[in-house]
Amino acid sequence: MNQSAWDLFWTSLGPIVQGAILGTIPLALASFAIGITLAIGLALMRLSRRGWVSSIARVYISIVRGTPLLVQLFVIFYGLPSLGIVIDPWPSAVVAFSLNVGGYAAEVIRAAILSVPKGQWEAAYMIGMSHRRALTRIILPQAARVSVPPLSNTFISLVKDTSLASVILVTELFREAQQVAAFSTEFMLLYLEAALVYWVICLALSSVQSILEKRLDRYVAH
Amino acid sequence: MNQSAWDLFWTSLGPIVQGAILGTIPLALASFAIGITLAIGLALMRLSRRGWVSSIARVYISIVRGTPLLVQLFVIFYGLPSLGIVIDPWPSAVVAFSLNVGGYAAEVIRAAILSVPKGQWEAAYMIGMSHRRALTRIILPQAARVSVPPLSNTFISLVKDTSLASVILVTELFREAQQVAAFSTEFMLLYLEAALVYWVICLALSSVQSILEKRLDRYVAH
Amino acid sequence: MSPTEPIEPTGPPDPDAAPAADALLRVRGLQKSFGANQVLQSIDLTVSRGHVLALIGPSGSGKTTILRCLNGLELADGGTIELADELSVDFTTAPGKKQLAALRDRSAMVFQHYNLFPHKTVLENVLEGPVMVQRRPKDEVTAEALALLDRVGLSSKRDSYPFELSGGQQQRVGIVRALALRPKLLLFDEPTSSLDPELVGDVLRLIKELALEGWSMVIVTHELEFAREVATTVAFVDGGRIVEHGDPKQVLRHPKEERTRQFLHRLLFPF
Amino acid sequence: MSPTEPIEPTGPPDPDAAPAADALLRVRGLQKSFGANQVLQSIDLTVSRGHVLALIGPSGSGKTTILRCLNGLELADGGTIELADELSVDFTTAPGKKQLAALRDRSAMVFQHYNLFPHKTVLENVLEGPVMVQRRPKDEVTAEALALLDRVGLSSKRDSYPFELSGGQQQRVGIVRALALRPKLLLFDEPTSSLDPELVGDVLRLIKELALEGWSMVIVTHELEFAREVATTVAFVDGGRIVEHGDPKQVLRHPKEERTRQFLHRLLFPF
Amino acid sequence: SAADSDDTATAGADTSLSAVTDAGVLTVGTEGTYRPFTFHEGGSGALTGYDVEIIEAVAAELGVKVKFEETQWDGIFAGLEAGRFDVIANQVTTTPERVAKYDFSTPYTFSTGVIVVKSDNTSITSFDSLSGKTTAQSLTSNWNTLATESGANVQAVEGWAQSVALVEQGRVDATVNDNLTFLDYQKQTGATGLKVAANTDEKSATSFAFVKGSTALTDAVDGALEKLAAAGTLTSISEKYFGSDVSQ
Ligand SMILES: Nc1ncnc2c1ncn2[C@@H]1O[C@H](COP(=O)(O)OP(=O)(O)OP(=O)(O)O)[C@@H](O)[C@H]1O
Ligand SMILES: Nc1ncnc2c1ncn2[C@@H]1O[C@H](COP(=O)(O)OP(=O)(O)OP(=O)(O)O)[C@@H](O)[C@H]1O
Ligand SMILES: [Mg+2]
Ligand SMILES: [Mg+2]
Repeated sequence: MNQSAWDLFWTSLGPIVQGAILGTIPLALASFAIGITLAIGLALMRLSRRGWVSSIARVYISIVRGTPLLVQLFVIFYGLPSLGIVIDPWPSAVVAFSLNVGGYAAEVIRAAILSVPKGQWEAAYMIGMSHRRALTRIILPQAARVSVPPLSNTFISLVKDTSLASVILVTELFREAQQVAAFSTEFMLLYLEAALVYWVICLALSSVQSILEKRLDRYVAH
Repeated sequence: MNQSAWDLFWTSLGPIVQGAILGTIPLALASFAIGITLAIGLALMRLSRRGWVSSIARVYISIVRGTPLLVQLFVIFYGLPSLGIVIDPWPSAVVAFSLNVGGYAAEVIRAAILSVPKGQWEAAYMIGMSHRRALTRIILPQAARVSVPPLSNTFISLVKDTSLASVILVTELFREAQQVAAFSTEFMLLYLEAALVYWVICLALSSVQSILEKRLDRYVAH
Repeated sequence: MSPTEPIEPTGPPDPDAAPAADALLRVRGLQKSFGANQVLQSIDLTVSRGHVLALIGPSGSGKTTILRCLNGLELADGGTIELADELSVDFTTAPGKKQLAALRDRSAMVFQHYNLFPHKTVLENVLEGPVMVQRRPKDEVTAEALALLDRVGLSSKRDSYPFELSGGQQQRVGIVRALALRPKLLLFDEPTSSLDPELVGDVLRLIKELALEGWSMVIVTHELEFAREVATTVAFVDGGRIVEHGDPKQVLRHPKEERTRQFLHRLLFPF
Repeated sequence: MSPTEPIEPTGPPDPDAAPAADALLRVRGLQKSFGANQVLQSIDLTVSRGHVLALIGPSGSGKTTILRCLNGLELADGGTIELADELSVDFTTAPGKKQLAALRDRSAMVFQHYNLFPHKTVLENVLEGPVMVQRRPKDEVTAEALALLDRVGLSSKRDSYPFELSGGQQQRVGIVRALALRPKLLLFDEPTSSLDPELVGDVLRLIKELALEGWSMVIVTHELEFAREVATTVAFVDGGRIVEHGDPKQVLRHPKEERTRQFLHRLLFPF
Repeated sequence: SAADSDDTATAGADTSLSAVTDAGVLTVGTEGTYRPFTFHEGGSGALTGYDVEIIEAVAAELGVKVKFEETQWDGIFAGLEAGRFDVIANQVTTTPERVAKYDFSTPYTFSTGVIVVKSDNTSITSFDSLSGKTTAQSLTSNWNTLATESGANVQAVEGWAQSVALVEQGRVDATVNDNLTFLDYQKQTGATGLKVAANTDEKSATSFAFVKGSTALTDAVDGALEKLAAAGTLTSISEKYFGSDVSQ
């Protein structure tokens, strides 16, 4: 890399990292937290004995997973105003990404709940617990451990997907890189630089994942 | 929807479906087939007792999963020529998506291999099989069943991700929609139409998945 | 934990004071199907206070299903269950959740595979029911739980997690968890058949002690020696029916029915 | 399948014709550690042609590890294994893969959890080794396999998948799979301890028949009655050592060592 | 949105101007990644560019503040229709299709299109000679239409930077774009390997786009542009970016 490329790399690192800290990371964290809550609800709906409840959840999940995220963002930001619903860029992005995470994580959580041995439900009922309490105190904590690896994958995908938020006016990591690229026409260099920052974020996430797995492992059956 | 919107919908459906049939679907199928082969190799490397073999695979997987697919496409198509390697759009896309699928599916396959009970390895060794033959005849067929649901997710993601191939000049479903949209400026309508076609493809994939699961279930332990 | 000790939960009545006719559990015509498969044809059972009923029978005959119906884990299709003169559930008209819960509150089950909560310590496993569900004072329950753990030789393991215990230790915790609920009736489903042979003894000895103390129990078991020595009554279950029942020595040594004879023969002279 | 029938694989020698000194298996000073945990201290064993050695002992004492070393599934750290006058493996110098494979070729193992291949039919399970590994003619092996299946009463199940069989049936297929390999030595690791009690008999009877036919075997078992009746020698393993061995009646009825006595007492009088 | 763009339905209630003046803010949709028209100074500095400065001057003339919303081209018309902004300032060329759907101001840029090829390319000399050649075009620009009409085999790319990269790598024969874009690129990079093979005869015009029925706002902007032209403001902005006056 020649001198001017290095200079460009260093001067643009600031804005890109700032985009990550002010845009990408908070957007991903907020959407993930809300999305997981939604996913638990959807997973429980999928497991419901009432056919129509399960069907609603299944159709929702199928649509979210079967259509491009870009279109979902478009519909929420540019489409809803025609129904009189106008949401600002940031909330729109959070809504879109949360709905998306909800759809993907629902199946993960459902599988995790199903992976808890049936005997755990029985023991919980035996000591007198209601369905709801058995779920929250006995089943979900055990399902949590099983879900950590697939949910971290969902989270890593989410971090990268937030780059789409720029189409609905949210400034984040990738948008910053695009701006510099448009100015300098050095799009290759800038995109690589953005990739590097994404990679660092994902590496950090992976270490958090390992720590979490170890902690949850400590007291869960082997 | 008014008349002109309907007209636009119907006239653009042809090109969009054609984009799916000539672009999206063959691209996804080819990349998936090559990617899975690569993924099996990477999964075996990850399981190798030799530390450095495992490390190479781990770093590869981490890079593929930690950086945006868009950047990977750019590097292969626009970046490699500066090293004298010029690859045409279609092969570039297949290479990029295969490498990507390889990284994602490797972890799935690795987990599936680990999920086969240790006793199956022992029984295979006991009857005199080599490691290689035990793997191919005993372990992988059983791992296949476990991998079907997560691998179909990978495939569904791949189908949607192929829309990025348009940045390296490959014409597929989403590009066709964008082209019509660019002339008509009806982005919302066309994107929704594209989403519908993606959804149909994904629904078809899901039914193939169920059939496959049932077939593999028939002779695998419960 | 003898009947006079303070930690004794429900204070089972002195066996001598309880006449044989003082029925704690009375089951009449219990039926249960899974789809087209009628697993329980018509089950009649009586367990008197302080008595022990042992259920024996081949695999798939419905023994576990009987226990699960008694504990309200499974909803029977027909018949009645009467418990302790205070609860009578008629399954011909589908009973409400409340009645199933009432059934569950009065009995406690010990499972073949222990089913301890893996994410909770030994003590937490025992406290979960009395504190979280029954809402009894935590201090009182903790003292009681520790006394029970001490009695089964596991007070030093109070803060261990289940995976740190051997199978025999886990099953003893399972029994303590059941006792801490202060049930009127204890249900055991093959409590030793997942255990290493040398660990079976610890658990059987504990159950025998509880029987001698006057706890009322239903035990599904394949340990014929144990049934003969501990049970008040043995019932042989086959094809969803009670084929034969009576005094353990009579049923196990001189069965009247051919099917019982065959079953016992297979178990006693396997080769 | 008597020694005179054509399908008899290695034609085990007539037990009478084989003098006691005709050792098939000779193990000397076998050692094995997992990390810092020395699981086998120093194991000495001899099995004569046509004889049956039963290994008994508490959980974790190393019984399974002994079998796994004999089958080359585990690489011992020290000691020697000699088999059939034709193979001698010295583990003090790490032996090559070839020697482990040779060990494996001459013995066959029956597992506690059957370990049948779930994606293959019963017949395919049996043929896999002889056809795919030993490269014997498929027709010949199929005829032999069907005869073996017939003998264990499972010829009608040849095209069933393992999950369609009961535990006892699966284990009998496991035994047929081992026999079809024509091993010199059969290894059984608690072959009945995953089975429902009524299904134990079928498997034990089959093993007894094989013993009477003159197959050489090492069996890990907790079925003391069975060991007494079928084994030529019983060895009590504890803490990675053979604490005591000898005639079954002597070891099981009048053990010399205190540890053996304690172990047997726990098993025989559990409560 | 179909109803919104229906002239007669909203004719009696054109609040387009009063909404802006009441709020005191003119909200502008622009890409922010299209140099030299709309881009960030130094890549990450303030938003600037020819279009940006002109719309800022227009807003000043109207006595309102200006607020930019940056979005990708995909979302720009959808954003206008959804009321996310009042006007698009992003080198929007007027075409019959667009005129049917949106209102446009008077043009503020006039420029020629150029065919950019490698310096050693001799086979392309005119728009007619583009026939059968391969060009790289940004899908959404009118230059795409021009190249297509000239018979070129068009490869769609994301923007100017990628088009130029493909020409330089020899993977396409040419790209058609705004003369102004090419001049800016040459000035910035000192690229010597490229040349202009041909110019269009006619100049194309770009205007600000408004949602249909914004007659009052469009008129007000037209008035402002007229005053700015008269005051020489447009010329000076143009000379700042291009060294010549492209505003008329
Ligand atoms: N949840 C269920 N759904 C369908 N069938 C069931 C269910 N639970 C039990 N069964 C069937 O009911 C029958 C009796 O089962 P049960 O578990 O009561 O037998 P068991 O006597 O306890 O046998 P074992 O000695 O093997 O434990 C079996 O045929 C079993 O397959
Ligand atoms: N792969 C392994 N890695 C580490 N430790 C092992 C491994 N296999 C066995 N061990 C340990 O070796 C010891 C002996 O195990 P082994 O399975 O041989 O005992 P066993 O006598 O067969 O017991 P059981 O009756 O429970 O089957 C145990 O302490 C066990 O934890
Ligand atoms: Mg049962
Ligand atoms: Mg063992």
